[in-house]
Amino acid sequence: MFSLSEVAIDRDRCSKELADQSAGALVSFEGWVRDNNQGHEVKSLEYQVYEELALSEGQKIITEAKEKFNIKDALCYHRHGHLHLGEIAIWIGTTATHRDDAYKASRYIIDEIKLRLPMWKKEHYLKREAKWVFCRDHHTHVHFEESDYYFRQEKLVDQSKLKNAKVVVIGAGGLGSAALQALAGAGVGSLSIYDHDKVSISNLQRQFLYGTSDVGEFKVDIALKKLRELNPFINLNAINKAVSEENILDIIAEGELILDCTDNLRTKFLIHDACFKLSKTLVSASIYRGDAILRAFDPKRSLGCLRCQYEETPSDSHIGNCNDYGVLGANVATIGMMMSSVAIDLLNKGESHALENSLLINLGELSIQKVVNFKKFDCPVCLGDVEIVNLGLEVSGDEILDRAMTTLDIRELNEIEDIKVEIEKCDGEVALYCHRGFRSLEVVKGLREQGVKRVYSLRGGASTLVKPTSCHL
Amino acid sequence: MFSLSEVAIDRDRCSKELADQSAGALVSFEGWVRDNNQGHEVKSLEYQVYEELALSEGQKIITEAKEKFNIKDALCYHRHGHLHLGEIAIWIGTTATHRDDAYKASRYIIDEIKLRLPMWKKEHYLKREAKWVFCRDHHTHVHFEESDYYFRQEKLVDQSKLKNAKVVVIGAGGLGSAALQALAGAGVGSLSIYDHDKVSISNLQRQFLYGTSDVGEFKVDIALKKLRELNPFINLNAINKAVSEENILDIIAEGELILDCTDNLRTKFLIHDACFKLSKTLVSASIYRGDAILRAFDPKRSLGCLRCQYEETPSDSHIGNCNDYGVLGANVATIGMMMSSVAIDLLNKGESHALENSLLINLGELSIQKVVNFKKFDCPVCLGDVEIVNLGLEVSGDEILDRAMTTLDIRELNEIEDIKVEIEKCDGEVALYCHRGFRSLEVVKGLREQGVKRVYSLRGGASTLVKPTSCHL
Amino acid sequence: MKNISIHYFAILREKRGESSESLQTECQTYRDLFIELDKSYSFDLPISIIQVAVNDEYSLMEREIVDGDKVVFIPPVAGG
Amino acid sequence: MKNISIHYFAILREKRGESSESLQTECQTYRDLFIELDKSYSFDLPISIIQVAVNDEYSLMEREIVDGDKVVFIPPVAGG
Repeated sequence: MFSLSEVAIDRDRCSKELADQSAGALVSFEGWVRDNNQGHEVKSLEYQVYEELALSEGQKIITEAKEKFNIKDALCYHRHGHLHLGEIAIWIGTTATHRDDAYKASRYIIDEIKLRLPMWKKEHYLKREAKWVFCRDHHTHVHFEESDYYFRQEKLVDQSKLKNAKVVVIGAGGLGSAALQALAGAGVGSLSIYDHDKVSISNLQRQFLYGTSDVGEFKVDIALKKLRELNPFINLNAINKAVSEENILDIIAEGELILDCTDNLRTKFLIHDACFKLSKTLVSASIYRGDAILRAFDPKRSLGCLRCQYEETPSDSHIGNCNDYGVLGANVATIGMMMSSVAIDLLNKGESHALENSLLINLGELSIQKVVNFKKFDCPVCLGDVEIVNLGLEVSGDEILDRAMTTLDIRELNEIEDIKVEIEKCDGEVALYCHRGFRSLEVVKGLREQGVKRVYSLRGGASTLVKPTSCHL
Repeated sequence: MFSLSEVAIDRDRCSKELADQSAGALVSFEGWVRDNNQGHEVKSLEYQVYEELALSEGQKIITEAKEKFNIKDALCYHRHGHLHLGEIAIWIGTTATHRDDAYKASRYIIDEIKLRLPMWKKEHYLKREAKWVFCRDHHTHVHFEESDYYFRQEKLVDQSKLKNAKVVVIGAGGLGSAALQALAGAGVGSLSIYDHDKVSISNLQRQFLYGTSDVGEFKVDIALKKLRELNPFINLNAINKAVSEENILDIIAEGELILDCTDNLRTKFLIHDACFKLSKTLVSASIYRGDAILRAFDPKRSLGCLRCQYEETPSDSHIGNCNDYGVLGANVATIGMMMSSVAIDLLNKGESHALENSLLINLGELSIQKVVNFKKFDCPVCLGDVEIVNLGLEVSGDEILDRAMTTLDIRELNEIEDIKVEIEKCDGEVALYCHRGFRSLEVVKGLREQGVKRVYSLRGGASTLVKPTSCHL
Repeated sequence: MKNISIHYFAILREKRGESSESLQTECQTYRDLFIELDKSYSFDLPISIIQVAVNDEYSLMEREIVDGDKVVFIPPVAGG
Repeated sequence: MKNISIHYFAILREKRGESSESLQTECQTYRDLFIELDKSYSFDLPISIIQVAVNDEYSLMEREIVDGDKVVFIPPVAGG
């Protein structure tokens, strides 16, 4: 319940309204009238509200908090009228079985109220004239103007182009943390963020969106909070989801420009192929210690794609179990920031030197080498002629290793029912293989239609089953 | 204060103990006795404590919270004895100027208490026998290990070298925000930060340490808070002070490596000269739109200095009133991150390609050009032979314009008392000039000894008074 | 005998132990050259996923080596 | 007549309107050349604070121009 009150708030009465023997925690927040603000001594305060609007918006916030967090109840009283020093201006109480939910809901409600409630405050100062301020978040009653925010870049970019831009950033790790800060700061109007990891302690040395108190939380949740605090003038959309063959086209379709900030080749090729299929601009980077490759692709121009440049698509198992190679925050953030420079140039001018070239960046030697991309003229991917869905049904020999799949030879199994029996005996994901990979693909399609989800077909058949390579240094 | 109580806790009395007219927020947490636990219906509870141990550990937690967070006060009452359903088992209140600190401190205290307080709980159930349980919470509050934090860089750097390093970062703006994140994340053991600005709304698009709720606060205060949250294992020292001729040597003396992240030539040359005088390694960068120059200097090696490369020391008035040139966050943060890459290489290996070369970085063309530095063999600055103090007494004609000083011709004024009378009539800083600049320097020295602070001597005398140049594009 | 300069990128640099080198070679193509280098330095990566850039352009491994070429061998990089 | 390539850095590039250019010149030194360019493009900066890099090395403005030189003019930059 959200209420407005013209008389002093009684904290004990409020708390008792929330009494509940099944609750284990009450978190209450009280906003007090301070004797100073931004260096000026304050005597007293006057709050003025649009009652109807405030009541409906306040109630909405309480309802949202109940939906978002596992709480028993939430209550908020907001004072208006004339308040003296030390008086309670707002009281918020949240109850829950466990304290974590109570804290989070409490924080949510006060943050949203400060942001959304239509409320004016008149501060009576000791030494200067009283002043009405519109209460925009927190202690700073600054009236933020969008044009003030972008003042320092108004000669460099066409702000309306950035404001109208829709960018999808996949991966909110080392590259993503940096790139997201810069894209949000630049004012990209719509920013979608995909990640499915939680913040861990070993992330913090390089993923500067996160701090120690965020450990254990989902990255997208924290990223959303931090970026909203960084720039209130953009639309943010943070989704806790791993990209896959099944959802990649929908995800890519959301944006006009995609930033690939992921850390594995499987996902990188998936994003790349989907961008070419849907003709979306792509900025992609990868880093190994102090060395990075930065590339941009615009499928609308015939400048070649990543697959043009490889005889064979490299897989994560080729570059080994080298997740322990190590990376410095300074290096990965430099590259993430450069990705956003490239993205902003592409949004603003449609041009970047990263379009026709791959940039080999060596942060140890502080050098950038440009290598002109190679284009195969019959490359099906360049032509957008790639079947993403099949990517979801088929796997390569390397992927079988990467994903520790069980393999099942179906050359002697003629009946689909017999195959199902064999699959039942296997744990985890199962890769079916036949001689050439054609029949196994058909079988997998059939099984998927019957609802069997964890089956794949080995692309190319039995002869492509591979042994692991390693890259121990 | 941490207390134990055998009688019911009175929330209103507790809250009033924390009353403080300078505080703007009170967050209180109440732990209630629930009617069920892990599926069993609970009738009542009995808490048993080791009083002495609990009191000292509880007080320690409160003290830690006060050190870690910017709070006014913190109070905790813990019940023991027999408690009924719905009773308050623990009450924690934290007050602060701003709510963020109050929430964080509150959360810290309850998490630590649940983890560390020696406390047994006997649950009286409805349907089974009473049971003593040692109160250990789910580890929502992770205890971080330093080695886990640096896990991803252990193969790249000698962490002990970084841990023992002392770095001074001057300027916490665009370059500084980025560089500080990376240096803190890398684990530079002692990081001193100097700045004297407040966060403004137009900073946010590029200074990613700050957010909308920090507008109006001193940058160093926010930087300290954000970096402490980023890495709890380093010593941070944030000083709200402008560097000047008077304090630069003391500031430089604090570190072995200095990062110049300032934005004006006057300060840049001051830092540079002081580093050569005290033989400290310097990493310096400047940016103009998408173009930046990055340089490192090690005065211990004879590789030349910045003054070797100029016929005349350029001043801020030469490059004009061009504060409106604009800068993108993506660009300035890229350079700030590169500065920290260079700094980490210097701390770790004592080497960087930025030592002998100036790096001309063009983020539009995505290129880095290395220009070998030029060394004058008789350069006094290279030899550390520069009088920083005189820099504080003398100004150039350009500086007079930059600093909007009043000028005072003392050629006709023979008595120091007459000069003092004239100075009294002037506002702000006053530059005295004579024919050649020798007598005015002596007069300024004399006046300074008499406590007149705002006087300077025009180096070179009357003929060097200049007209402003402009750089309108 | 052709004189060329070779640069190594990322993990190849670490395996080689040098950032770059000048070399005299009688190999016909970059494929031959890479196979020869692999024998000395055990790059432990299939040649099919190595990119080669000759004089600042991506090229096919079959490209004929010409005296004075500047070549970079580039392994896949995936970190983020 | 000597053929040289000139690159402009930062604000000089904006004043010139080009990132680089090839030029034929009869100037003896880089000082002469800069003064001549300044006449065409009004750089509006004193030559005493302009740095010149010739063939990737900082040089004095008095350096004699040699055919084939690659030169960059660099103004002071101060933003941060």
